[in-house]
Amino acid sequence: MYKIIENKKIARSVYKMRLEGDTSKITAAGQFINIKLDGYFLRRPISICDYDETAITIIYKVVGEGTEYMSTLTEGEELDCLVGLGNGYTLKDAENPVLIGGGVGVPPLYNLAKKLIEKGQKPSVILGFNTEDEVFLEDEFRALGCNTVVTTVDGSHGVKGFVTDALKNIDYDYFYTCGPMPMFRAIEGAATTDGQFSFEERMGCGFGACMGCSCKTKNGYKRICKDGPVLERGEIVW
Amino acid sequence: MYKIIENKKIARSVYKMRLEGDTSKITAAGQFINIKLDGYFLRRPISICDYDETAITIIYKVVGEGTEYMSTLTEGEELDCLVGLGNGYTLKDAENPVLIGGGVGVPPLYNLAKKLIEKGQKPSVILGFNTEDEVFLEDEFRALGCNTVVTTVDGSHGVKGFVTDALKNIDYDYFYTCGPMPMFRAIEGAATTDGQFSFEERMGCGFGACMGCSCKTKNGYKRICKDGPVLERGEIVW
Amino acid sequence: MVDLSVNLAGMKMVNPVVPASGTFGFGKEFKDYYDINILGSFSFKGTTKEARFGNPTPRIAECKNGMINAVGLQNPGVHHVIEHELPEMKEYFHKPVIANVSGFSVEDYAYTCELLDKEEQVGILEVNVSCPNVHGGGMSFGTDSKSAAEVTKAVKAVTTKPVFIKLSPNVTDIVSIAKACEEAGADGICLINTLLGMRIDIKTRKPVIANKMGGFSGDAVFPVALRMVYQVAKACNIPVMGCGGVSSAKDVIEMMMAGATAVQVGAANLINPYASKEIIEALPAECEKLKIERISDIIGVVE
Amino acid sequence: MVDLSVNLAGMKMVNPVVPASGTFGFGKEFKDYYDINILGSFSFKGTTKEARFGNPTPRIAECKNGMINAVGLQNPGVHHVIEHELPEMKEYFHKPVIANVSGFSVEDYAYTCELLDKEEQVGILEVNVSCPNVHGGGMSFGTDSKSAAEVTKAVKAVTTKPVFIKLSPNVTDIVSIAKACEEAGADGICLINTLLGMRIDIKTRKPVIANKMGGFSGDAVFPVALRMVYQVAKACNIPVMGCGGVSSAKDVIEMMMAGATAVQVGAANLINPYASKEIIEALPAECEKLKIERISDIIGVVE
Ligand SMILES: Cc1cc2nc3c(=O)[nH]c(=O)nc-3n(C[C@H](O)[C@H](O)[C@H](O)COP(=O)(O)OP(=O)(O)OC[C@H]3O[C@@H](n4cnc5c(N)ncnc54)[C@H](O)[C@@H]3O)c2cc1C
Ligand SMILES: Cc1cc2nc3c(=O)[nH]c(=O)nc-3n(C[C@H](O)[C@H](O)[C@H](O)COP(=O)(O)OP(=O)(O)OC[C@H]3O[C@@H](n4cnc5c(N)ncnc54)[C@H](O)[C@@H]3O)c2cc1C
Ligand SMILES: Cc1cc2nc3c(=O)[nH]c(=O)nc-3n(C[C@H](O)[C@H](O)[C@H](O)COP(=O)(O)O)c2cc1C
Ligand SMILES: Cc1cc2nc3c(=O)[nH]c(=O)nc-3n(C[C@H](O)[C@H](O)[C@H](O)COP(=O)(O)O)c2cc1C
Ligand code: FES
Ligand code: FES
Repeated sequence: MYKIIENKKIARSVYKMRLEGDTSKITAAGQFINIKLDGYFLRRPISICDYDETAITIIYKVVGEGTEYMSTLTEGEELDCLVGLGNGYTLKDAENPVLIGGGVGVPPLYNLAKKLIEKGQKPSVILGFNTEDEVFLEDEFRALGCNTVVTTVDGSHGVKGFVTDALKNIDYDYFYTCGPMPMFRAIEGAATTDGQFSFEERMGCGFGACMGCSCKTKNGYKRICKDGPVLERGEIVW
Repeated sequence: MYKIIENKKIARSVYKMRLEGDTSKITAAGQFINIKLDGYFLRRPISICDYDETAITIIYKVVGEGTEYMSTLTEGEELDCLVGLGNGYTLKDAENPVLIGGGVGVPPLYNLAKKLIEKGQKPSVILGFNTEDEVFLEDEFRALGCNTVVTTVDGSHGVKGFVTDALKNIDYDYFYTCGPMPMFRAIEGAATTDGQFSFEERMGCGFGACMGCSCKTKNGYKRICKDGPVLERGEIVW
Repeated sequence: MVDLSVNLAGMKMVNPVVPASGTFGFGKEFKDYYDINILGSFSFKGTTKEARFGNPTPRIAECKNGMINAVGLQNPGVHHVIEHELPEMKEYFHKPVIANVSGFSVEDYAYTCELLDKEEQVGILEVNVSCPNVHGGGMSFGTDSKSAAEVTKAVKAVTTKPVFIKLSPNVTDIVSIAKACEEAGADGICLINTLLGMRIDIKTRKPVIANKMGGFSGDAVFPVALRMVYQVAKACNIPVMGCGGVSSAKDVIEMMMAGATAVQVGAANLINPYASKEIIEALPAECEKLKIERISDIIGVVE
Repeated sequence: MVDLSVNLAGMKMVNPVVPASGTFGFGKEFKDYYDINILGSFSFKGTTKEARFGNPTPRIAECKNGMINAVGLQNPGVHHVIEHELPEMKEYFHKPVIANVSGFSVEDYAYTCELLDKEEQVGILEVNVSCPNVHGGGMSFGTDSKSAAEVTKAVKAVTTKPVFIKLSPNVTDIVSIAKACEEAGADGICLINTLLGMRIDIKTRKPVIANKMGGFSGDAVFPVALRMVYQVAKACNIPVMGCGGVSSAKDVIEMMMAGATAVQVGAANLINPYASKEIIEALPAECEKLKIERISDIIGVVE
């Protein structure tokens, strides 16, 4: 069981939750946890935004009943979570990788940025949102020392436009991304280097048992939950 | 919603719970409340043991999953209850009525005793249990000034034997009873006056809508939840 | 303002919410909780030619997110319904009501429907060919296309009001049965009735229900009901009344998107007497969130 | 000490708990959570003649107390299973396993079963004639007595191991289908597979599942499963493996009292990878409470 030590709103419909408990199963940035919620049958998969020896940070958006319920939980309550699921990002040797996040695809990039910096790399960060009140983690990425560009579709904050508009102006030799499919398609069209995409799919189990989340890749069938969520650019069938 | 203001063990597997909330719908002793429990579909019917303007007292025995769950609830938690269900006992003009309770059939007799005393009657009380550690409410009935006899099957407390063994030695001109069917059959065999029996049946709704709890009486079909739970001796088909 | 009105085979309703037969009695018990005239309509307790006590008790068992009942069509008989229940109902319900009818032979159905058809309060006849709780009757009519069609024809021959046939989900091919009813002249289909289920008391090693098996309903059955509503609405050209596991405004919307013109609420009324009221009150806001201006626009929108 | 052992058509098991096909893969993902040798056995992912990707995603939808899946028999094909999965499984599972087989023609079934019959690790062949998620195949075999019997005969002709036929609950008369399989030589019946269900995303107005409908399972279906186990166990003289909505030791006991010799745990494994382990661990205490000394004593005790 994981104890909620923080659960607060950080942007429109977006909450940050910190969970105290065993983090020893986490092996890579970009992995996720799968949360059992009272009254809901399936678990909810949420990316690990950051973690240390004693706690995990997640950032989630209220989109349906389960996340709505999560937003009502208070400190001290406990959640049954499966932790350290999925492959996570593979850290590549690159000097100037760029991390591109869209909406609630942003969170897993935070721990990734930390890990890349630890390896001596200088990641740039592009965070894409629709509008100003949705923006989160901008300050945190800057605090890590990352060159951080925020884009909003309506121009209410940062660069007006899409992440790919910002990508044009950045020097990068590799990319890591997480976000919605339309953003992925735009990146696939625009990106000039290799990179990794982190996918979402409806999940039955989240740990590889049910084949609920399969997708076809150039390297055969993969389970998003176990062989993913991160796939290499080169293996993806668009 | 009713707020739990007390929930404590008072005998083996038996708990007393006090619920704060609207009691204006209660019109008679022997009525019951129907409690919605998280994670259980049907409500649990429990007799009203006592009530005042602001709170209801119930006494329940842990016999299955629902009551087990109830025993874990703590003060301050809220319960969704339908209150004031059933006909309850009809107060008859009698000088020396006897109230006969068996096990968790005892609770509704407590408020009944109070009401009879208010009317100037002198109720005697017989409480039947299996063994000493099951006994409850004995002191409370005595505190009302009732002549109170406790019977236990194994003789570990009070009179050894059944409620009907005690009934022989009591002068009464009417009876009210609540308890298990075998006790009812014994009383039906032994009692020398008119009286009222309070029945149990599995319920779908508890307020007369589903016909889940019907029984045949000499006055036609009755719903235990709405036309009962109390039936007059004369109308019961044994 | 969201327009919640629907037109069910000619019966105009202010909203699509209809308490299901057997879970609302004749409305009496609910009128103490709220003014039941806010309902689209309601379907009254299954009525038969003769009065019935029904099955022995216990008749009720609890399940995860649902319940089993084996009431077995307890009702005072059609004559008593016409002479007492309907006149009494007039006092507290001022809309056309849905008359739910059961029988043990084709003649039974025709007899009861013919009588109820004459009652001005009755807006729709709902012919239950699917009750799993009566031996040697009910059930079999709804599990076989031929007898379902036979009952439909017999009832249509003696009535002028819209006739909905209420089908059983305990079948291999719901579509062929619904189509057979449509071809036989049914004006609409109501589904689902209860799934046949069972529970055992592991302490006493006996079935919880005296009758051993009974009808399983409540939240748990929603996905099965939704699937059947979808299949039948796609296959037939007559309106469908959806039923099974509905307990929220969202469920009503989902059922309508699957193809239901009206939606019945059953077991939910039993565990919460305000259930139908709460659903009706929540509907406008749910519709607004989903940008639904007229609820009738969403009937069967799902491809 | 409670004796949990059962004998399933000759296969001796230390306890009656068997993870259900499709919810346990080939056991690999679970062995990281616990030593799966504590299981009675397990039924591996439905295997077909050729490899299959299955249906498009989304393949999963949530329901109240249950889920819908439309995986569509994704599997690497029987040859890959024999060449890779079974040898690998030998390393971490040291008991006879149950081989779950599907097909799209009688010949398919016979082909796949004949090959798996030769594998010493396989203790029982479980022939799935009931998968609702494959078009023009699977399902139809299990919804009709004749084809179910035909598949049974064809498989029995090419195998020596006990053959269990896994039936669909989406039928009018489960008993006649089970009996037809028994008469055709089946050594046991496994039931239930999933109920056909559906969910709609009311925001997008589309079915949640790409395939529209899918197989509904989990806690919610328990009363339907229990009823069918009871009916079939009473009507047939071959053992029944019960399945459907089992998620606790009490459920296992209830299913066995209804007539099951062994009990499968499906969706529960997916939401809690320790589910089968926790059930096995809870069984002795539950049995003691109920004064059950040998669990095999309670098989079918309910009249
Ligand atoms: C690997 C992975 C990582 C994720 N990380 C995050 C994150 O860090 N922050 C965040 O806000 N969201 C994240 N999501 C999406 C998140 O899982 C869904 O928003 C959430 O499950 C919605 O639940 P709900 O009950 O509110 O919605 P409902 O629509 O009521 O849920 C119904 C069912 O659909 C599933 N579902 C709905 N949307 C999605 C989705 N987009 N992906 C997968 N399943 C879905 C639910 O899990 C549930 O089973 C991630 C998804 C995946 C697969
Ligand atoms: C009018 C009435 C008044 C009652 N008053 C009291 C009381 O004051 N104190 C007390 O301890 N008990 C009382 N009971 C019995 C009480 O309702 C049951 O013990 C309780 O419902 C058991 O719930 P469970 O979940 O623990 O048991 P489970 O066996 O898990 O319950 C399963 C289902 O069976 C029903 N059920 C089980 N036993 C009974 C029963 N004896 N009567 C009716 N339904 C039952 C439950 O309500 C539930 O729907 C009363 C019953 C009725 C009908
Ligand atoms: C207690 C009870 C009694 C019922 N009696 C009838 C009946 O008389 N006639 C009928 O057509 N359906 C009857 N039903 C079935 C319901 O009308 C409805 O079809 C079914 O319960 C599914 O809906 P639900 O899941 O919302 O309960 C009864 C259901 C319950 C729970
Ligand atoms: C994701 C998933 C995949 C399944 N795949 C198969 C399969 O390949 N073969 C099969 O016979 N049954 C399959 N089933 C059905 C289960 O084995 C079981 O019969 C059904 O889920 C009912 O049990 P439950 O309620 O415990 O889940 C599958 C079920 C699920 C949930
Ligand atoms: S969700 Fe079960 S295998 Fe991926
Ligand atoms: S429990 Fe529903 S009528 Fe009595």
